[in-house]
Amino acid sequence: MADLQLKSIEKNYGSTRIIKGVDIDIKDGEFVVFVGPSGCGKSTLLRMIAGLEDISGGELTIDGKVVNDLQPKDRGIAMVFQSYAIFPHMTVRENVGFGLTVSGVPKDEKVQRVNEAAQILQMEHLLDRRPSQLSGGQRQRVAIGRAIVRNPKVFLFDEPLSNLDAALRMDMRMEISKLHKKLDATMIYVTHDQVEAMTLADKIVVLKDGEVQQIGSPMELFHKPANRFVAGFLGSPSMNFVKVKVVAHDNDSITVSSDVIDEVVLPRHDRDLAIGDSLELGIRPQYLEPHHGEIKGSMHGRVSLSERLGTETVLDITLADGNKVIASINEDKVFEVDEEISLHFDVDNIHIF
Amino acid sequence: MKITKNLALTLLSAGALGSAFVSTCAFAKTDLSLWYHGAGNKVEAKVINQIVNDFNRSQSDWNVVLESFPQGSYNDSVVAAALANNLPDILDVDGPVMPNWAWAGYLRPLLIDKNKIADFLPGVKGYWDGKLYSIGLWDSAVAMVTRRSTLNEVGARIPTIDSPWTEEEFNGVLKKLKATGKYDYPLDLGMAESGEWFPYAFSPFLQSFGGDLIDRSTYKTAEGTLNGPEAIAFGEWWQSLFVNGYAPGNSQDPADHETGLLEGKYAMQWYGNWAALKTLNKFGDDALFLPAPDFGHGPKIGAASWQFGVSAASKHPQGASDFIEFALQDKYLAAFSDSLGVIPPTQSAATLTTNYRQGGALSVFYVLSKAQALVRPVTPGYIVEAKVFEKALADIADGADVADTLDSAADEINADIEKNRGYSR
Amino acid sequence: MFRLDKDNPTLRLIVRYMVLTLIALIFVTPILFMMMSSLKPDQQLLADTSSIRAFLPIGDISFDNYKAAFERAPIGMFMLNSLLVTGVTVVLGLLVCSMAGFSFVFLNWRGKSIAFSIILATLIVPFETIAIPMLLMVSKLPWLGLDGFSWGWLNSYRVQIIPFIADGLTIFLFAQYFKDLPKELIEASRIEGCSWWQVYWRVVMPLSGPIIATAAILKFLAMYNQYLWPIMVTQQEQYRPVLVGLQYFFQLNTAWGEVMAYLTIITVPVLAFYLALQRAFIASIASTGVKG
Amino acid sequence: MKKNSILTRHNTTGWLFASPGFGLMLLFIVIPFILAIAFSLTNQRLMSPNAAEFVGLENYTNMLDVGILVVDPEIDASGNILVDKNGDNKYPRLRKFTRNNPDYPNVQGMKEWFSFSWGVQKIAIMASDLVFMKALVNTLTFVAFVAPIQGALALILALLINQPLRGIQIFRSIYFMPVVVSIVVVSLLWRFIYDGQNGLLNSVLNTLTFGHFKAVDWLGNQDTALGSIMAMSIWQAVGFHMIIWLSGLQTISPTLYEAAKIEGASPWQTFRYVTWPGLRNTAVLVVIVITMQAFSLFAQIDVMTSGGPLDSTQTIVYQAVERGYGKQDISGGSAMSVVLFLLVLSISLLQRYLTREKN
Repeated sequence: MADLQLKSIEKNYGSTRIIKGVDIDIKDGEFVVFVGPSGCGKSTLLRMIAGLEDISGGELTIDGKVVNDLQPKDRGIAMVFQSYAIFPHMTVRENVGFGLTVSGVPKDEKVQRVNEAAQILQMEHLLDRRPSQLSGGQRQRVAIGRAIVRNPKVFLFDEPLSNLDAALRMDMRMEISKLHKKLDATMIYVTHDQVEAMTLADKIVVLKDGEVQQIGSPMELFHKPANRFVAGFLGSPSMNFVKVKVVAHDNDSITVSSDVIDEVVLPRHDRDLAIGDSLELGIRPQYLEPHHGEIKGSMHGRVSLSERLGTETVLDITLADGNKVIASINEDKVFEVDEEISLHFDVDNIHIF
Repeated sequence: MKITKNLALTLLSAGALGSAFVSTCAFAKTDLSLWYHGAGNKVEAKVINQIVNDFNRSQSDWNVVLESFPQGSYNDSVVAAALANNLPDILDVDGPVMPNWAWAGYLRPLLIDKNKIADFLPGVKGYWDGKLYSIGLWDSAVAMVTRRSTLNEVGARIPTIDSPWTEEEFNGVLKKLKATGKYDYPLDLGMAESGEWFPYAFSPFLQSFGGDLIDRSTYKTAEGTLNGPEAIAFGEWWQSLFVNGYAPGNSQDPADHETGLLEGKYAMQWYGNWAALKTLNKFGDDALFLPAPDFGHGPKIGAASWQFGVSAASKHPQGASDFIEFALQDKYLAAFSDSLGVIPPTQSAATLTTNYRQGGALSVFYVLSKAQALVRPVTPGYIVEAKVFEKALADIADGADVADTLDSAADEINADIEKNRGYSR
Repeated sequence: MFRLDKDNPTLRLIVRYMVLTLIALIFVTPILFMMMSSLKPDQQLLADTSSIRAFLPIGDISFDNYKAAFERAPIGMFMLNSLLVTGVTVVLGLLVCSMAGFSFVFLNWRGKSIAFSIILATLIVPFETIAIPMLLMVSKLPWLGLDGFSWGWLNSYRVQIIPFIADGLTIFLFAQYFKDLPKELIEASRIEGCSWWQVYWRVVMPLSGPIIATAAILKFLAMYNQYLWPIMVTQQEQYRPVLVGLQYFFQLNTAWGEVMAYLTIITVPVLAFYLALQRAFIASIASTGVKG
Repeated sequence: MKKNSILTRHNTTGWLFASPGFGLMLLFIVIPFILAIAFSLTNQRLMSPNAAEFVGLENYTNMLDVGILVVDPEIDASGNILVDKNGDNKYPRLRKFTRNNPDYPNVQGMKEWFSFSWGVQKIAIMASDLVFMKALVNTLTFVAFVAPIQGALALILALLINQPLRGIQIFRSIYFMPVVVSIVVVSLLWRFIYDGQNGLLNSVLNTLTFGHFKAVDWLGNQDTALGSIMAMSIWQAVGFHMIIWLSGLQTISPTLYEAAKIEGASPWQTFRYVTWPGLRNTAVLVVIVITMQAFSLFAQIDVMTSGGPLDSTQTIVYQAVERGYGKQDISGGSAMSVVLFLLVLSISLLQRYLTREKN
């Protein structure tokens, strides 16, 4: 097991900059998830760590050793691909043991290690099958088995669950999580699915346009997003953003309001402000409390859609200025469409951008 | 590799002889390679093998090793080998091609006493540039093959060597034969055979008209000989054969060519002595082998068939020449004649043969060869001349304008001579 | 009167089969003619060509032509030579061409695109037009064999094999096929620790069955049917392949029955080989086709 | 790309993998071809004791030179135009102008390619190498007919054998059979079929027309010879292209056909809007492959007609071999090869341009 550092890592294709100086510190045994919208460079970054792409600038160290120029096999990594990348011409046993075969591990040892891996993944009964006889989930298992068997310092996962259906995805997610605990290995996991990121990660790296937006634990990112992008990206449904204007401020607090929101006093944060400046308030749907009728000190709007899911109710609300917000309530409450409502919130749960 | 092959060969010949001691001296012998064009022909192989074995046993210096080639691609094989400096010691060469190979430096003059071949038919002696480069073990001849009954039926005169058909007479016979309506065509010229057959069989017609492939006084130009008035007259006559439906044209079925005369589809055939036995067997006494018609400048037929020569690359020209000289014995000449039906080149050999001895069934060919034979132009340019002539005849047969075609042919031959600096060395 | 009922399924089926069979006749008759003729004496063979009898084994049927053909030429040796030359060329050709294709698709090297353009350009050079310069060249090439060092390649198996090992079409076909292989498989094998040779040999080639079959068959046909080149380079009978042997049958008097027998002898092995493998073969060609 | 590119750049490995194949192709195709180009600039002979000399583009000009000759009709003493028995104007023979006539140096030694009337005058297009010109035209004609016809027939066959019928594999393999037979063998066989007197084709046609068909000498007739060779070539190779089409057909998703069926498309509409668009890439491949094969037409000519009758089946490759090997004029033959190469190259570039993805 090993720790891993990315220092000012860059990737350029000609004059196009794909990765623009990324710094990440990954500790031994950590489960790190790279998350971001497609095209943000997360897969490229992973492939650079794997040694499948050249590093145009910066330094990548694994276990204290600079590995920029090392071939993939010399980096002590294993990788699980989105498409599984199982060799169709080999049995499961041969697939899992392939790395060992190639590196010339003695037969006895190979058999033993393949069996161990199969045991961990509960797929002993599949060992003599051909990939074409396996289901999607089973194939994913084989791919993971192939990674485990080599006993790598770092596991790399490239969107491993995105080809599975929803139910299976949840199962596999839990298995990977268990696996991480069992192996206590360093794992880097790329996904565009923020749920996977939140559930699996010790540490999340949010990427956008080749730049790191924020690094931190899931709850840190959830509660203290560094910027509007992170705030909007994590959490489901997404955070609501409401435009407001500064109407007053002093050393400790600022007062904002808009056509749709009554004046709110918020704790001051370190930013130069003048009266009349535009700000955006971020409120997660879960923290909006809808009430029938008008209530002072809240947001006002009209229900445009009400989805009652049983344990929760999701409301689409159109504000007076035409913008929309979403509110999610943890119980089955009835709001009629077109009903005028007030949305109450706690200032502690408000993010200012 | 060489040694094992040598050994195997010796063992074979020793076995045939039934005496083992011959092989004791085998290792002292020097190999001489011999190329021959007869692959696929069993009878021919038998004779040539006999000569090779006899020669190898007759002396202790040389061991001739035979390699046979299919005739159709023999020249290509030799040219390829020459380009690659891979020629054998002894090779056989088609008579008219010899000057080209000699000029190109593939062949060297034979080291054979000229007196030994004094009584050979002139056509088999390959002289070029005043030197003897090749010698043939036989000659071939072409005759107008038909049946006495066929000619009698239309009241045609049976020509003789001294009194061959004239052009008019010949055309008249064709016309009468055509008029009977009994035949697909009165005359089979053998158009199905392409390649060397054309200049070999048909250029004598041109020569009988007074033209030629090239001006033989200088060998530098075809202008006037191949496209002069005589040549044009020949061309017009040639074309008339096809226009009048006297002879099948270029697209003649090879099978018809082979069996047409025998099956009565054709009344006459202009063909060589090698097929004569077949005809004799079918028609017996009724068969006729007539001399070529005289188109004004005497009756002519082609001469010179395959001949043996020594390659310039040979390290042992004396041994190679010795082999050729050895092969010139009458018994071998007679053996070739008997098995292939070819004409023996000497009178003494002829007497040993079944068909060419005095009164033999084919002796007429020997007479024809002696009386009418004319070698094809003895020049290195012959290869191109032959190709050009072949195409010109084919085109004229297909209806091309005679004068223009012969002009083109003469131009092409002249251009070739010019490109080769007059084929001088 | 009989009316064609367009909606009658049985009738439509019959019409379809009739069309298919008629077309099949067009393709099969010349080959049938060859086989039947090989059983007939010359006289009958030639007489039969003008009627339906040409396709029927009737009249004076025997294997005499075959007997004569075997006596005329060392057919067994020619056949062995052909199979040896063809077999070795196909095996080496597949190896060399697939390696080149692999390099063009999966590896990234200086001069690659120029090299690939050159290979594509060679596709439009007919062999006949370079035969003579090539002959001049091979006659001067050096060789180090078991029996020592020598110059010139004529009269050998190598001169029939080596120049034809690599060809543009095979490289092109392999490259096209490799392009469609999932890239992750290559990357996965690199991560698993494969050298490039191992990627090629243990991963890519085992996945290339269809294209290997296709390329093998195309190359086999091209090699087995070689004609001009062997005539130029095999001055010794011991190295000649079957198609050169055909020349043995065109003497002054051509025995057409023997020719047909020889044609049948040299065609039937290929035909049998093809018919035995035809399902796999056609499937393999079909599966390597250009993807839409 | 400059720095740190060892992971995605494999100069050594790449060359190691490519060099056996690429090296062999350089040695055995590219170098001989460069030699051919070099020969074409000299007067190199196949066999000759004389050393070759550099002659520049002489071989090319000898081959490609054309000239125009304007000929006045013959007139009698009183100035009237003479007419022949068909009533056409009578013109002097062209050999008067082309042979040793110092007044017409530009057509010296040239032959009439074709001519047309212009008023009372006759305009003759003259070529210095008439046979090559005919070979060029024949080759282009062959390609122009064979490429589309063979491609279309192959497609029709592919559609036929793509039907889900019992035993269709048998037909599939029969249609492919000629492909595995050597073209030399095929050409020999077809000589019997095309024979003018008792050929199979004539007797079949005769039977089918109840004796009304007049036997045609297929290979011996200027008008039918090239067509006959085309037909045979198509017969021999169509199965191969059928399989390529078939592979293309099988990549078209069956759901598209189902959709078309639901929309009520006729078979032709289905072909026009579903099948054909799906075959685009296949079509490009088929056309290019057929074109290249057609340009190298040789064996059929060599075995069947040797270029005749009257040059109606001369082709460039046949001429190149005949000239270079038969007539020992390597330089002339090589020049033809080079011209052919340039011709095919420009045509395939043109094809690629015309079939490029438009977006």
